[in-house]
Amino acid sequence: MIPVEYYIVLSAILFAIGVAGVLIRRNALIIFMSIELMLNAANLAVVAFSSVLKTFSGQVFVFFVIAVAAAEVAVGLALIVEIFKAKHSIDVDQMSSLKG
Amino acid sequence: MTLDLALFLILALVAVATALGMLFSKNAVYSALFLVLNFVTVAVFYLLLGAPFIAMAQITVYAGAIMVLFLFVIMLLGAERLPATNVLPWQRPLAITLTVILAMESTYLLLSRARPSGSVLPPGAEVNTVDNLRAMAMTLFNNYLLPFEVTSVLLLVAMVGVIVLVRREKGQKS
Amino acid sequence: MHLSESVTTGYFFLAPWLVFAPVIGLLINIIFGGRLSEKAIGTVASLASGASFVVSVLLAWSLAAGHGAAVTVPFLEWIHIGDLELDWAFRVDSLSTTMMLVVSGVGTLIHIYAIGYMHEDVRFKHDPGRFRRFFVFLNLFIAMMMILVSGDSYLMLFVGWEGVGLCSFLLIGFWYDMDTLGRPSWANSNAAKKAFVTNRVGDFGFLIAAFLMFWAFGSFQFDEVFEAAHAVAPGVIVAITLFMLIGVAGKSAQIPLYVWLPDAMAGPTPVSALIHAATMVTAGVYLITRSAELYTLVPQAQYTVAMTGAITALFAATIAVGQYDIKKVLAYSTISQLGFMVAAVGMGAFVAGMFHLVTHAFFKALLFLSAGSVILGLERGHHHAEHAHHEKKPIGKSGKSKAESGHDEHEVFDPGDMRNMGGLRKTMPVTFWLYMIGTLALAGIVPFAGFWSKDEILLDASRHYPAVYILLSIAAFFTAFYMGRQIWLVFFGEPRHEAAAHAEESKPIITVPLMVLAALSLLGGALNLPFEGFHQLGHWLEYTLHEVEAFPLNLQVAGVSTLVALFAIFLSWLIYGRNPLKAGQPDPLKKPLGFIFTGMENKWFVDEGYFAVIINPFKKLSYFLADVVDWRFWHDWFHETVIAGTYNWLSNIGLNLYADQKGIDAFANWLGTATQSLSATLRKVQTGFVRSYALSVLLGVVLILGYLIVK
Amino acid sequence: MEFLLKPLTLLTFFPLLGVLLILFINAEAKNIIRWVALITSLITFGISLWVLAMFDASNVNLQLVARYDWITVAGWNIQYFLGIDGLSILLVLLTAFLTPISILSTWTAIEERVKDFMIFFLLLEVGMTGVFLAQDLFLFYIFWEFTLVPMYFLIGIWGGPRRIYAAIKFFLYTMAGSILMLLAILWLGIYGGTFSVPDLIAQGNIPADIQWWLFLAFTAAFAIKVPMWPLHSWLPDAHVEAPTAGSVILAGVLLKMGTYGFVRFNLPLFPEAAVRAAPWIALLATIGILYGAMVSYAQADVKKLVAYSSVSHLGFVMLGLFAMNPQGIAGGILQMINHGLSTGALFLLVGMIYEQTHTREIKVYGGLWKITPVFGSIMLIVSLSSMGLPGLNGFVGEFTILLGAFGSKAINNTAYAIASALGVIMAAVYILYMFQKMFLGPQGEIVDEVKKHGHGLRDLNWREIVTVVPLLIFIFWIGLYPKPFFALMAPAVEHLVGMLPIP
Amino acid sequence: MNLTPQDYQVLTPYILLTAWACVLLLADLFIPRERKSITALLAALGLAVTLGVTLSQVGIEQTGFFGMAVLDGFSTFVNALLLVSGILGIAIAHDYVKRMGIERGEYYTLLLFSVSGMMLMAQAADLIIVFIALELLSIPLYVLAAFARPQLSSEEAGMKYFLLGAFATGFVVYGTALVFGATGTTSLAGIVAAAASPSTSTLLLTIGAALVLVGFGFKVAAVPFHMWTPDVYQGAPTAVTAFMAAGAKIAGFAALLRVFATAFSSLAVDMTAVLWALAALTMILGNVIAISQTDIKRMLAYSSIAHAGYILMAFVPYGNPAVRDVSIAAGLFYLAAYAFTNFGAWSVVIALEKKEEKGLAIADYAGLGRKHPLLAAAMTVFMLSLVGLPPTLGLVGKVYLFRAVIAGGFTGLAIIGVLTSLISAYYYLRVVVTMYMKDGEPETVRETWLGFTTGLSAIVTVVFSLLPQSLFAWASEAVLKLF
Repeated sequence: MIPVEYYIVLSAILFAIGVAGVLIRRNALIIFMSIELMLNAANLAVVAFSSVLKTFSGQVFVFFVIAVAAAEVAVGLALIVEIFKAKHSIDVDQMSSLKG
Repeated sequence: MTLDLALFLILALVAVATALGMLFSKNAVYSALFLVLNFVTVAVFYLLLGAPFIAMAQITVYAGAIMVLFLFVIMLLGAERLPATNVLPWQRPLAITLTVILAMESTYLLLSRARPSGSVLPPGAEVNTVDNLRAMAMTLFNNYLLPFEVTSVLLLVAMVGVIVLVRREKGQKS
Repeated sequence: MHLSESVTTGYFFLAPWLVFAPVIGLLINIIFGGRLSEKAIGTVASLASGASFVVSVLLAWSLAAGHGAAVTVPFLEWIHIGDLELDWAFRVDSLSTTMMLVVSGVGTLIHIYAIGYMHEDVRFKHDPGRFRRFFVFLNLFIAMMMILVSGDSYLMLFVGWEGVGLCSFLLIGFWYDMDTLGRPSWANSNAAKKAFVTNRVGDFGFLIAAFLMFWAFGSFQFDEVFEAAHAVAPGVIVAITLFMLIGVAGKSAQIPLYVWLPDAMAGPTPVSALIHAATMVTAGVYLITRSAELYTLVPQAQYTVAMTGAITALFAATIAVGQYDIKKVLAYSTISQLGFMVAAVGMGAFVAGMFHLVTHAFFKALLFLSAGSVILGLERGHHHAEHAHHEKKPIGKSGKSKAESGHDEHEVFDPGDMRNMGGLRKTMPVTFWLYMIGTLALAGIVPFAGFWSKDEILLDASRHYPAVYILLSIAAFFTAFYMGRQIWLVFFGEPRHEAAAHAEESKPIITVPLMVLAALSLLGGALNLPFEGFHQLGHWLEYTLHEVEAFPLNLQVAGVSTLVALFAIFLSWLIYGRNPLKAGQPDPLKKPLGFIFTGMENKWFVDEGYFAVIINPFKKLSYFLADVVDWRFWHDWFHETVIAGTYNWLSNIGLNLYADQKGIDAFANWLGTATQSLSATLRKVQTGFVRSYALSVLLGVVLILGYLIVK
Repeated sequence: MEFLLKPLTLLTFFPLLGVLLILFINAEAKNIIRWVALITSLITFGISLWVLAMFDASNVNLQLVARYDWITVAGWNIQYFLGIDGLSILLVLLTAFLTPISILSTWTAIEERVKDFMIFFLLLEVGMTGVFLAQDLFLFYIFWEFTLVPMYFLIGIWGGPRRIYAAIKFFLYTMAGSILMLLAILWLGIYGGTFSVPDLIAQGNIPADIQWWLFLAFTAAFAIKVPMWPLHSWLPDAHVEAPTAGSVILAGVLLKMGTYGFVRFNLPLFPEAAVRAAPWIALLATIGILYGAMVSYAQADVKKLVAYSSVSHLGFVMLGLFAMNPQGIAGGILQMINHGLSTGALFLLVGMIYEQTHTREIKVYGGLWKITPVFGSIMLIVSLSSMGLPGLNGFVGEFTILLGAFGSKAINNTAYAIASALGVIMAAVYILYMFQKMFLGPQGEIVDEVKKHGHGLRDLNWREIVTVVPLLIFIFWIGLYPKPFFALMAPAVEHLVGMLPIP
Repeated sequence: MNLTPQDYQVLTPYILLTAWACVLLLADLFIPRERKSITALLAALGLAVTLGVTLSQVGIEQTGFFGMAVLDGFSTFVNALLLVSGILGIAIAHDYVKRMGIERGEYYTLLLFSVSGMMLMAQAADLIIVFIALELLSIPLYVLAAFARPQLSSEEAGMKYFLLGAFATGFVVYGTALVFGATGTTSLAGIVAAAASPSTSTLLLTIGAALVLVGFGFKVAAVPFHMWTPDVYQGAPTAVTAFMAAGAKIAGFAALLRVFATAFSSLAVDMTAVLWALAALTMILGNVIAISQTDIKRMLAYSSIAHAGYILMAFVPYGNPAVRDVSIAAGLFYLAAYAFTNFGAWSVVIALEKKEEKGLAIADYAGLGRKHPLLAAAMTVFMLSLVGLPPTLGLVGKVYLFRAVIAGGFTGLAIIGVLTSLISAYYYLRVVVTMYMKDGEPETVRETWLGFTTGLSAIVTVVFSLLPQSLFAWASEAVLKLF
């Protein structure tokens, strides 16, 4: 019997790694992947809780998160592609003309 | 140490390692592959936690569809690597510091203060039956009908959005 | 309203016309004066003033008929708020009617005189347009003076008090764009300003006295104040009377506020005669006499007043000795004589003070107007002399050079300077004799008016205040001396200047009023002869001032004073008469007296002292406050630098980035700069890098979680 | 409709009618616009006289009340509540009186954007009248803040070279004070359940310590507006840069909003706090009187001189108000009017000469009385009024104020009154300095300077005389026969004094 | 599956709008390129019809879809506001997109979808719905922000908005996960019930709530989650910015209010302090940075951040039942005031904007007062409203807000509020100064619908400030249904 804390801590660590990815990577795609990792970490926590609480609603939530993530990814990748067409780079640090 | 725990620890190690792999790979393709591995590991967790449907969804949607899409885009753009520039010298140390603080804070809060009680079900417990899967489906289409429908709209919107973003208008230069 | 029922009998209802007659006169002159001839203007003004005199006479007559019972004629409710009930009412009693008679009587004479005088004066000063203005101001003065003497409360008195101050300002500054010699200058306007401001200092004292009075007695009304005075702590009354003394010092030109009066001679001569000799400056004496019931309650205050007067009398008399300007001598003489009066009323010799006030009004007006006549005569003479030069001009080189020198003389010629005079006895005989009468009256020679009144003061002093007596006696000596000096310098010897040689006697319009005044100076003593049954003025004033002491003639005092005067005149003959002054020769006293004479000549350097001690520090302080404190410190430094600097400093601490202020926005250089530089610094955080934005989000999360941990 | 026909509503909003009319006039038809504005303001003045005719001075309560629920939902109890009483009637009349005069003064001075100018000016009148009539704190605040906007434009568009700076400074300063007042108003509204001033006064059980804070918050707004020393830093800028009409209204009415605020709100709403603050306010007022007078004296710019003299004059007003006896308060209110008339007239006159010479530097003038006798004489009268010569209006106000302050139990120290009386001397010093340097003495260099560019200096023309004469009439009237003015406010003032817990 | 008519009634506006949007998506295919005005008109019509329906729902209070959605006075008010924003958003965009050469039918469809997402957000009674609605409103906005592609700034704006939005979503999801872990449910009602039970871990719930707050804070642009705002507002097509500034803010605040005031009301002790700090920081930073802006779009963006701070103030006392209704009403009222002012201001910006991001510097407004007096007057009204001066809605709104804050006992915050308003006066006035007191030759376009937006906004801003009774009444009746 694994205490639920373990899962939660694991998810927290994964989440933190995801956050770190967003912050330290310049590649828009990797940033995007890191965000997916964050969502994934959250999902893990929900499923763990769901398992403890013996309810489906958590799993349903995770299901929606995955679906929404898919939608987001579609739009996100489209944006990245579009930007690459113009700038020939997906370095987010290159996208800093708007500032101040 | 029980078998459960050993399994958990190994998987956890793999999950963290793959996540870190994604984080630190220079090559975007490797990052994506690490992430796929990570997703799969998490899917195994889902199975362990008695959520086979979610585990399947995870593998098909996430690891399968989404990550393939990622890889596809990476290849398409040929943007595996970025030239090394360092316009934000303080970003990296600051980010790492803050992330570490975040991890420490949340660990501290979760383990010593919040202490979510209870243990997860052992693998193979009664939720993992077809009946339960059916029950879940019923929930999804009864109680969660609204979010379900809205999600469908959302997907439609995303589709429209993508088309808007990528479609080239007549007479428009790229 | 005391005794207002009496209004129904007699001519008391006319009281407001005291003020309104001259007001109507001035309004006529303001409105229609532009179309009237000079004569008509002068006539209107004189008639207005004369009407005032007629009213005064009628009031005095009614008062006498009613056995001197004071009458209050209510006129207008003025300020009613809370328990302050301030009305404009006329008080007709023997004291006020005395003043009214003097003011309007002398005033009317001077109006008439001024018609002639100003006719010439405006032509000498090349601005005939100001003729009308002069009479407007003069009428205004009569109106204000009437308000002063006829008011039934301290406040109305104060209104008139300030009003005459204004007239004094306007008339001193009548030739505001030049100096006394007619050159473009700030001198006259400076003199006017000086008079007004100095008077205001005195008014400040009066004002404080009025406040004390109101909160101690609950009223400004004379009767009510006097009634309540007995029940009030003497300390308060001392304060009231002493603050009032400041006012008196300002208006009646006593130490330390007398400095304005000599400068006031910048005004046309009728003004000097009317305002700065006969009437306005005596207002302080009137005020103390009016407040007799307060002063008699507090001997310490009385003593202070008496000493102030006595010291002023002596001090001013010494300065008069060293003056060269015919009017300046008279001005210091006036200060000195006012000192006599103030000393008298200070000692409680109110009748003596008032008596001297009246006689002084006569003879000092006479002297001033005669001096004016002299000045006109000299100006005429100068004009003639110049004219003669100009006619000679085409003749030859020497003529031309003379014309030039004449022209130069015109630049510096001062018709008031006694050093330019001499020998006028022959060219201006009428004026000479009139002047002699005035001089003898002022010097206190029997039987001229001045003798009787001055003697009464000295008599009083000799009985109660030996110190005052001695001071006044010495002052009397100086008085006789400087008047003697003046007579010798002006009328005897040989002319020291062409102008004096060509001087011309004045016209009757000028000399006739002088003759009236001369008669009054000669006979004025009859008002209050120190013989049993002849104390008319004393009895008259007794209606108002209760318990009037009347002393019989004291031959000892009278004898001493006469001898002193005669000796002084003799001395002046020795110095100035025996060997008349030659042109360009310094004053014979200069050598023997040395630095003392220098002091006299330079008015003991009091003006310079005031400049050094009060005026310059005030100016410097106010420039300091305005420029350094208010503008550079408060307006610029504090509001624009400190706040901005603080912001800069704060914004620099956190980010150690220099904020460029200039480029952002040029016009916002105020508080904006401060906030702006902070803003400009903060906006640099907005780097445009999406990752740093995410960092900010994370920072927020970390902080919130941190808060949850530590709270 | 009844609402619209209330006299006070009409009085307040009538100028809006003019604004509407002007909006539809072609901007090039400058004269028509001027006439419309002038007539509108004259009719407004007429309405104010009508209000005066209906006003019963012996009644200490609010009169001609227009009171309607305005916002009364969700715990709000805001009313459209206009009323007039002895404390405000004179100020209302002053506002209605000065507006046409100011408009007249712009006839030739403002040639640029006349349409906008008149619109802002009439809007300003609405705001000012509203401030004096509003009896609901919220309504009051709206009018109060609203006056900022048109004035800001008047300074900023038609002002002198540093107009933008001055306008912004004016705006920010005033707003800085008033926002704190807003919080205090809200506090009162929440805990009193109403914004109606009479109701709040009637309830009046605010704990002493809270009263103190509320008092300070209100004071912040009013003291800046007055402006009390040391918050006067915006005034010289605003006055110097504002166009003549703006200066007139600024000095004549806007500053009075601050002092009026003290009478209307600070004293009756927070009596304990006001009594407690009285010595401090008196101290600041006295410093302001002396400081303003001294600083005025050292000015080289005539408008600045007059501006600083306002600091001094309004110090008198504040001293009178916080003397908290009938003499002081009535004197203070009268002095508000006096200052409006005298300083208003001074600014008008300075504006008239400025229009010809385009300089405000005192030292270039001199001897003007000779060249422009009418102008000089009027200036003299106004100057004398400003320095408090008896027989003119200034004296009546200053005298009653000083008298009140001298015997004030609230201030309880005669030193303030005595020191302030020194200010009377100093007033003579700076006013005479100005008058002398501009009008007396030898001819100044500006005379020839102007001659070079045209006809030389001219005396006042008929329009200008018509502009200032009404002011002169009141200067004399109040000076010679102030009784009706006191009679208008005396009952209200005594009622107010009765409410104060003076030791 | 047994839904009752009541269920549908709860979501009628949403369903109607979504359906309309889907139909419009199809219909648009048949509308020729040069006649996209028809699409705009149809979209506006859809919004108007929905608005009608929404208004007919005033006073109804109901939950539906198994407690997933709720209809109450609050949601009706917010929906109406959102729909009006949508209509104005279309009005403002109609000519703009043409002028900028980015006219496409999808613009309007996406806008409709976004509005529908916003409405759903206001009606959400379950964190899942909140999450999905958040995405539904955001995704169209991401696309719209990048709508002016291939213009780089627009793409950059879209990208930044998207990346940061997704990042913030991550926090929302994680927060939701923790809330779920603490209470075992995602339904707001369930959370309320669970929070009352002693076995629930309050801390876990609090952390979850805090992370959810981060997400909302991002949407409403609260400091320090605000940094995307200026860049996105600047880069996005101005019409989109206008819509985004109003709509997203309204929706974000609506959800924030609903979630916090109901589900997390027991956490007020902790959350109040956090909200206090957020509000204070947001007001200060937003206003201070706005001062140094020279670009009107950025200036308005910071102004929008600052206003988020003001609205956040109303949320600070949310845990105090005595003032909750007042503060909610105040928040709603302010949102309404802000929405109108905002559209007005942006419409003026659009009137002056030229291709290739010209005409956007504040300096370009010089001389507007002389050349286009009406436009300048309208802009002045909006600026005054943003400062909070009479006679504008901004003042009434601010007064209402401050009142709520003071009544809640947060006088210190109110003081920060008024002081920052003072700072804000400075930069808003600068626009006025530039328009009236500097000389220039600004060029503007005269477009019917744009003018309509400007005029309507100006009139509403002024008139409703003088007669706010009805709006006040409505806002104060728009109470939340508490579970």
